[in-house]
Amino acid sequence: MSWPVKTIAERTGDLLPGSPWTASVYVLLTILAVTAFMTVTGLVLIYAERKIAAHFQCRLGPMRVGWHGVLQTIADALKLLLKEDIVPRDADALLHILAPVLSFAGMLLVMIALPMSPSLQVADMNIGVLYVTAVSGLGVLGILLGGWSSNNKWSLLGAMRAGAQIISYEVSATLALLVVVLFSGTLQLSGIVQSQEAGWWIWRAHGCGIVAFAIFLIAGTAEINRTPFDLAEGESELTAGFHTEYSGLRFSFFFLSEFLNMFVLAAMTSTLFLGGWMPLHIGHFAVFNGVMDIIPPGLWFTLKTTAMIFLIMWFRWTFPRLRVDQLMRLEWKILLPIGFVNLFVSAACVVTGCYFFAR
Amino acid sequence: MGVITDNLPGVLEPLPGGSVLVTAVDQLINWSRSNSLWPLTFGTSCCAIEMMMATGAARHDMARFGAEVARPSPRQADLLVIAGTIVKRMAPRLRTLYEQMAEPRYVMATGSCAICGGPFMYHSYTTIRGADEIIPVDVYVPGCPPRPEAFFYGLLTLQKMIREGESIRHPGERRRPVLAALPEGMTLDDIRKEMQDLLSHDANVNMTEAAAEGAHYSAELKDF
Amino acid sequence: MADFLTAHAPTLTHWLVLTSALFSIGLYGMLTRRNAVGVLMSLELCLNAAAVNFVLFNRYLAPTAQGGAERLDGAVMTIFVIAVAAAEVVVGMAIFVAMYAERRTVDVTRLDALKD
Amino acid sequence: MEAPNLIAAVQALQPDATVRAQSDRPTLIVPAHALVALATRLRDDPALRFDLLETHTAVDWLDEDRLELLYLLTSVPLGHHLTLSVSVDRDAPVVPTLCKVYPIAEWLEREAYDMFGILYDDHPDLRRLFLEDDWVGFPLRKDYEDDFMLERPE
Amino acid sequence: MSVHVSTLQARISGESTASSPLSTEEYFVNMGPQHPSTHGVLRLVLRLDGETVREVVPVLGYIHRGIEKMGEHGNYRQFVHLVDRMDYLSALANNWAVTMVVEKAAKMETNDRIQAIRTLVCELQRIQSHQLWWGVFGMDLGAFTPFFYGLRDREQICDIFEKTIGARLTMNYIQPGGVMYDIHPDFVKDVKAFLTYFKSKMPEYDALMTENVIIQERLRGIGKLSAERAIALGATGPVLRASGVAHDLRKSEPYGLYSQVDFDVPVGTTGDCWDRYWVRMEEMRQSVRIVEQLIDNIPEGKTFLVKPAAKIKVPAGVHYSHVETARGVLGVLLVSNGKDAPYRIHCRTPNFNNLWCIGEMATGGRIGDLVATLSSIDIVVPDIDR
Amino acid sequence: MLASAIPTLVFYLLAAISLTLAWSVVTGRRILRAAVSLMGVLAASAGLYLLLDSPFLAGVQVLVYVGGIVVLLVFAVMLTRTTELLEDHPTRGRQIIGGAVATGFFLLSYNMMTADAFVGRTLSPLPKNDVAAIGRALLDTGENGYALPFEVVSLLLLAAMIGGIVIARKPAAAAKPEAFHG
Amino acid sequence: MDFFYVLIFLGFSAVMVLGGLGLSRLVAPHHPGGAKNDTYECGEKTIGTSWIQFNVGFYLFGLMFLVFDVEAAFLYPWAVVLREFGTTGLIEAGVFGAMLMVGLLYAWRKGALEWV
Amino acid sequence: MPADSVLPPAESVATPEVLPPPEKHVGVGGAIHGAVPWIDKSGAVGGVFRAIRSLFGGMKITGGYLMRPSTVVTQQYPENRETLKLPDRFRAQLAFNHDDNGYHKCTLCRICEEACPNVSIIITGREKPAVSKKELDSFVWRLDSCTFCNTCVIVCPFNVLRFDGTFESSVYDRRLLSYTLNQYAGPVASVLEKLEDPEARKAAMEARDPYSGAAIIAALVEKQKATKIAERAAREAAKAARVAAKAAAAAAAAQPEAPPEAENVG
Repeated sequence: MSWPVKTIAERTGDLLPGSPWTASVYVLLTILAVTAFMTVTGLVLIYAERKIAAHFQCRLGPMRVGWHGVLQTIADALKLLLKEDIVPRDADALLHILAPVLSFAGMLLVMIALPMSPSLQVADMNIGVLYVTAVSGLGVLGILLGGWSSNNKWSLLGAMRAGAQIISYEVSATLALLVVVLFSGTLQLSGIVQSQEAGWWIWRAHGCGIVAFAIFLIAGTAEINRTPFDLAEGESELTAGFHTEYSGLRFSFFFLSEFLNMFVLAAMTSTLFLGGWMPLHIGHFAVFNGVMDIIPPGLWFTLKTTAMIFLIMWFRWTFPRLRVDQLMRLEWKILLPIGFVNLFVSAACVVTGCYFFAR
Repeated sequence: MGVITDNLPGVLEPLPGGSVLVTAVDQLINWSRSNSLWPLTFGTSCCAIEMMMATGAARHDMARFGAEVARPSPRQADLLVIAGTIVKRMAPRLRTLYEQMAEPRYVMATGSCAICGGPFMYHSYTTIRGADEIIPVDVYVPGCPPRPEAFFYGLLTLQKMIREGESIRHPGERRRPVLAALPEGMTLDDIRKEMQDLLSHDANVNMTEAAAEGAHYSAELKDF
Repeated sequence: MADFLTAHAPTLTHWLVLTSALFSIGLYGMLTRRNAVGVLMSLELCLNAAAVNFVLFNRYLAPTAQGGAERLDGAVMTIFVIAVAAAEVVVGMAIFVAMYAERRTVDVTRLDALKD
Repeated sequence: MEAPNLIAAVQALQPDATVRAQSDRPTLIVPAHALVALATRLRDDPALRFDLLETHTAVDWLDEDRLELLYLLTSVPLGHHLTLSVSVDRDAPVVPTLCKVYPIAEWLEREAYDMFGILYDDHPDLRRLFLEDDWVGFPLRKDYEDDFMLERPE
Repeated sequence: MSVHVSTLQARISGESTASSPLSTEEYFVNMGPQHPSTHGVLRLVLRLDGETVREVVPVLGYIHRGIEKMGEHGNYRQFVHLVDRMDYLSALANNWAVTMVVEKAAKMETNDRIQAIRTLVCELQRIQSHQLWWGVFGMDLGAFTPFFYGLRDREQICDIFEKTIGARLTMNYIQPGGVMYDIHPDFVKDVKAFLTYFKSKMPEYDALMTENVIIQERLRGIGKLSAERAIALGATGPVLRASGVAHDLRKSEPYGLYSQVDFDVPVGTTGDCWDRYWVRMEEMRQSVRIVEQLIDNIPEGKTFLVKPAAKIKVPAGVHYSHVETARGVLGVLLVSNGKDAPYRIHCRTPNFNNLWCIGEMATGGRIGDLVATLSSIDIVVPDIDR
Repeated sequence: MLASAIPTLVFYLLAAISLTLAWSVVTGRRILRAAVSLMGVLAASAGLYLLLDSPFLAGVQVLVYVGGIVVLLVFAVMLTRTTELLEDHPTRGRQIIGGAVATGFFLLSYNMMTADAFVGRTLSPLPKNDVAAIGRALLDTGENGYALPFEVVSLLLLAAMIGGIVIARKPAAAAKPEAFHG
Repeated sequence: MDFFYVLIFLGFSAVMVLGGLGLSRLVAPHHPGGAKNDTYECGEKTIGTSWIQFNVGFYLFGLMFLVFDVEAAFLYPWAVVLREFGTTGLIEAGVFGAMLMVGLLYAWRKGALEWV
Repeated sequence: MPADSVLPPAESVATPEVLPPPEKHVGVGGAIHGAVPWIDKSGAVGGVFRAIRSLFGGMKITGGYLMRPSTVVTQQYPENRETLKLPDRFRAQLAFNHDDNGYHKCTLCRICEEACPNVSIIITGREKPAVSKKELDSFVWRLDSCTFCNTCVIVCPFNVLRFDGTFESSVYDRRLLSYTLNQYAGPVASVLEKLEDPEARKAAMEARDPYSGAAIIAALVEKQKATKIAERAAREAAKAARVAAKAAAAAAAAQPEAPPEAENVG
């Protein structure tokens, strides 16, 4: 079966010639919806991280603000808003302000391209995958500028580490992503989801899919600076890394983008490798596929993303941090060659048509 | 406080219901501040084990209060827990750390050393006899070191203080910073003198009332 | 407002003015910048303006009669320009970084003087 | 090595060393100028092998107007101990450094300089260890005075 | 005379002018006094090249309280509680060191029960200290969860101490003439329960940290210290043993009941961070062995053989004795002039010596290695500064 | 109505942004701010590509220029900063020469722009999927294909990579520190 | 229309951050001056300048990344149309990738992949 | 090295740069060497798989705890105040052992005051005793400076003091941390019990506010300041005398030795 795909952008486009006011209201509503979604996701993720971390560690986590601490992150957010915003004397004030904007914009712009369900996607670009990789590169500029403009040695060290780390791992992430592009033959994210109707790429593409999935997950975790790759802000080494001099709301923008980037990574992983909102379909077993279709696609997407987020959190609360040279070795000497070989093996698979349920 | 909150009460309070609104906003602000006390990872000696480690660990779990987000940078921290002895050499650094925290900032002195020098009060040529000679302290938690529960009691005490403050009507009323900064060449004695001035001017606690409050304090705790 | 905008929709000339202005600014920067990195940045401006022009000509001037617009030669050339720009930056910056490591300056005016 | 043999062996190396009474470990009083040579021999002599400077500190005998420097040596492989005692003038306390023989002495001597004002000849990096560079006085001397210090009320 | 007195400023600026500014990318960074991985208020001035540590200049004194000076103004019993605050993670062993030198000098008698209790609580505290180190070590390497598991298990020993001693950290329990209290009636039961519990947790420690490939990659070959250099630099405790020198006072100069129990001394081979990690992990197992052997065989007897308020007088002379704390040899040098207060008391503290080795260990590594090395020598800063 | 007005509006917006930022790239005294401005110009150019209906080019522009070249420039600025160049004042003579050359070029090209060949042209139709079209053009080995340039680009990149490494490492190799990690 | 949203959200994110900062400035305390605005370096005064010099090694990673980034830009269209070209496309990209692998191997052998 | 060094010539102190290696380091028996069998078995491919397995092993541990909420060990302090039982010996607050009648047993022997290492106990006697010769006025205990060393409790011959587990004593002002432990000022229990008339007992007792210690301490500090000023004057006089004596002695000596030239001492 095929899903009725119509993104919000297209709907706005339909409205546009007729009545500019309807269209404007539609755009505004979209902005509101994305803001609400982002805020709620951010707050929920931070709360979930704290609770899950606590239970990994035999403790309870936030308990006293609201029922089982559910209002904890709201209190934190409000406090951060009411906290003083310090710009160090020797800092480059303009870039100091610009850095969180870039970091935040990089995250937000990726978010509008994510297909969360057949009709829940703000903009479905025909270069979707390329767009996501390109725009997420803004984040690294935010971190670099933030570290530089703070005029602090620890910040600068953290920024340099982060810069080198993120750009390095972007190479591997791109190679892993290309595997999926190869198999699905399109850059459009909705098209990639659509192409997984007969099975998810993670297992449909023989070993290539699972290797690409692993590489993408590792590289993605490194790109969003989470343990075991949290060298940019490794507390025990660089005090707070690139955001050492950031306080109040500006710090919270970094903080929020960090968590939402985790969501973006999980959503991208599930879109590319786990079929996005596509239910679990196995080939042409109509009965099984029919049963799976009962669960709405939005829920499928949420489930997969949640699972990925949980996995990333699990990594964080289990593993120690790598050393910076090991991190680089892992990327350039292990992941990159494997990724390259994997890409060409996949290309061979595509050319020979040798994968499960080939169309 | 900021531009709005400085001018807000004067504008709002004459309006019907304005006073209630100010109070409600005040409560919201205090609620968020008191429930989100991120400590600075700062500890000098024995108390640090109990204050930063044992309280954070699984048995006692500072996270229940939302205070497990220990920030290594003072810019992002709200709460400076002085856990351990402060000596002459450390005192200006402690002052700097305090100055570099973003406002509003709160200080807890835990353990005898931070309160008055404790075991090192006499015959020690370096120990500062009380962290409040360096920076304004909000809450004192006695013990040597205090057990983790005592620290939580101190945290509750601090939360109570924040909640009862009027952060809009009287912002900064809680206390005045002793000095805006630690200028070059300022000695310890200068700080101490200024601190004493502060104590004599407007930090005079009514002893009888405070004593009564202290005595009945445990009973009130249940309402937290 | 909308009428005004529709009336002044950009034509090829508008586009060309824009790109050549960008190019001129880049040229100015190349001639006035003392910092070698700054010179390189100005050069990037020029290259970028040229790359836009490739697409522009592809879109406006491709002989449609032969179905040429379907071919996107200009776009392909733009990608090549970007690749060349990247290669140029890689090598250029490497030179500057090496120069800096040896002479502690990336001032092009002083680099001349230091030549020996 | 047993204490009497040890003392005899060291006295063979340094004939003018005398035994310090009232000490629970074998302790020899040696002149300051012989310190480095003696320590080097004590460390390298295969029968003695005092390879570890366990600690070094000083005692301020205010009444006798001297500082007594104690070097506690231990032999890790042989398991015996020896203490060297050197006396210096309180007003001009200069002794040669043992840094070259025992690297740990660098810090121990800096501490002794910090606390007693003992000057170590040829020390590579003699500066205060615990106190600020501009500290006045040497706190562990018996006649140290400091307005900051509180006396315990009786 | 070549006595040249220097300052920190001269030390740092002298270095930077010595190396030409045109040929280097080196710079100085303050690590501490407030830094998460310096475990207190240690300040390390690092000379870095990129991320490579070229030199470490420790700057001490941020918690120097003059304990030795204070000791001269109190009697012997009053000095005991001050050493609690030196190496607070092995407060009992510190108490014991002072007690031992006073008892030895004043020729006070003890009995086997006292010694057995002292040995037991000290070994429990060694486990406790190593548990805390394990957790903090994990945190310094970026793994947060070990911290919680380590401190969770540490609380079990804290409970035992609270019951018997009445304190969690600063014990003041081992006194000249005995121990402050007899053990709590539940002590034996609790300790046995703890041992059973802890032995089931050790494999988890191993699965979480020891066997983890990242841990091993980060520790192997980092912060090496050869046996010869370790002795010459005065390294002590696990740091010395990790370098391959089996020097343990519990074996070489047994005190307490250590001569009556059977245990091994874990010894490393290369003296890298991994060896130090392994030595401490193994020491926990050995301490469990010691406690197991003693817990059922505590002799009967009194636990305080002198009147608590009695004045202790020590004959004039130089007295020294040392114990093996969780971090190495703590020696107390007591110079008495026959009065009831020490004329001079000096503590040879293990962390002082171990920190001195950091320059040798960390130079040439990266910042991450420095943090791992610093954590692997398990410093307690107040013990260095006293 | 609105649908046709929006691209026009966006064009002028982007033109204004890119010209302003371009000016600050060449005159900004803080070199890192200039790099950030350059990023703005390049991002605006990506917008221009979108207006020309070439989303793939816009993506590549952002990917390579903004995410790559600017990052490399920022890296290089961090590596080669000296206090003297924090404020980069061109001399008056250079300003005059530069201004004259730039203005001359602009006037010359303006003269050509208003030539008949460029006036009155309209947009030609586009293939539906520009990515696929570009891909076909790149891989096509026929006479209209770019297969050879495609391969030559890889050689170019290889050369740039090796050259960059050789050049940048030269001074570093001279003062190579002893290997610590085996 | 899709990209219209990109523009909108680009503006929106700037508005959100700057608006948030403005709001924060209105409601949060703001008392700059003194030690508060000094650089934080673990409580000590900074030694020397904070804008420290970095090793050239950092640049090498940027360089490698840029080259691989350009490569990715070429591989995207390749991946989309590979099916149409079959083995030819595979070989072309194989040669393309092999060139870069040679570069990677060179960097590897030269030690450019070692972190400084 | 300058020529006037006190050291013997260089060749006699030839210090080897590298220490000679000791023959054997193992000085004690029973040493075990650090080879870890399950890790040191290496092999290229096996190593990779073991590495990956080790990562999963760690995840199994943490995941296992997540899956078993019963392993949560957190005690929720303010909520569990009712049930929180501290061990009997826990030292959190010093308290007087009052007997059933509320009488104390302090005889003012001041042994605890002497034994306290940092003067956290300040005992004042009544200036006008009502019944017996020595009567307790206030027994001030400074919670702020107390080190909880327990010395006062064990030295007390009359079992007057005990430590109890009341740890909730945070305050906003540190002056509130000086407690007066006795509930009343007056004679010891044994004396009071001899008074048969309840009115007479009541007359001998005078209630004490638990927070009245601050004033006493303030007075003490003032007194201490005064004595310190006096002492300093005395000390300076003595020092001047000593310096004068030394100068005289130096003048008496024919060839005064020059002090060593030390740069920048102190």
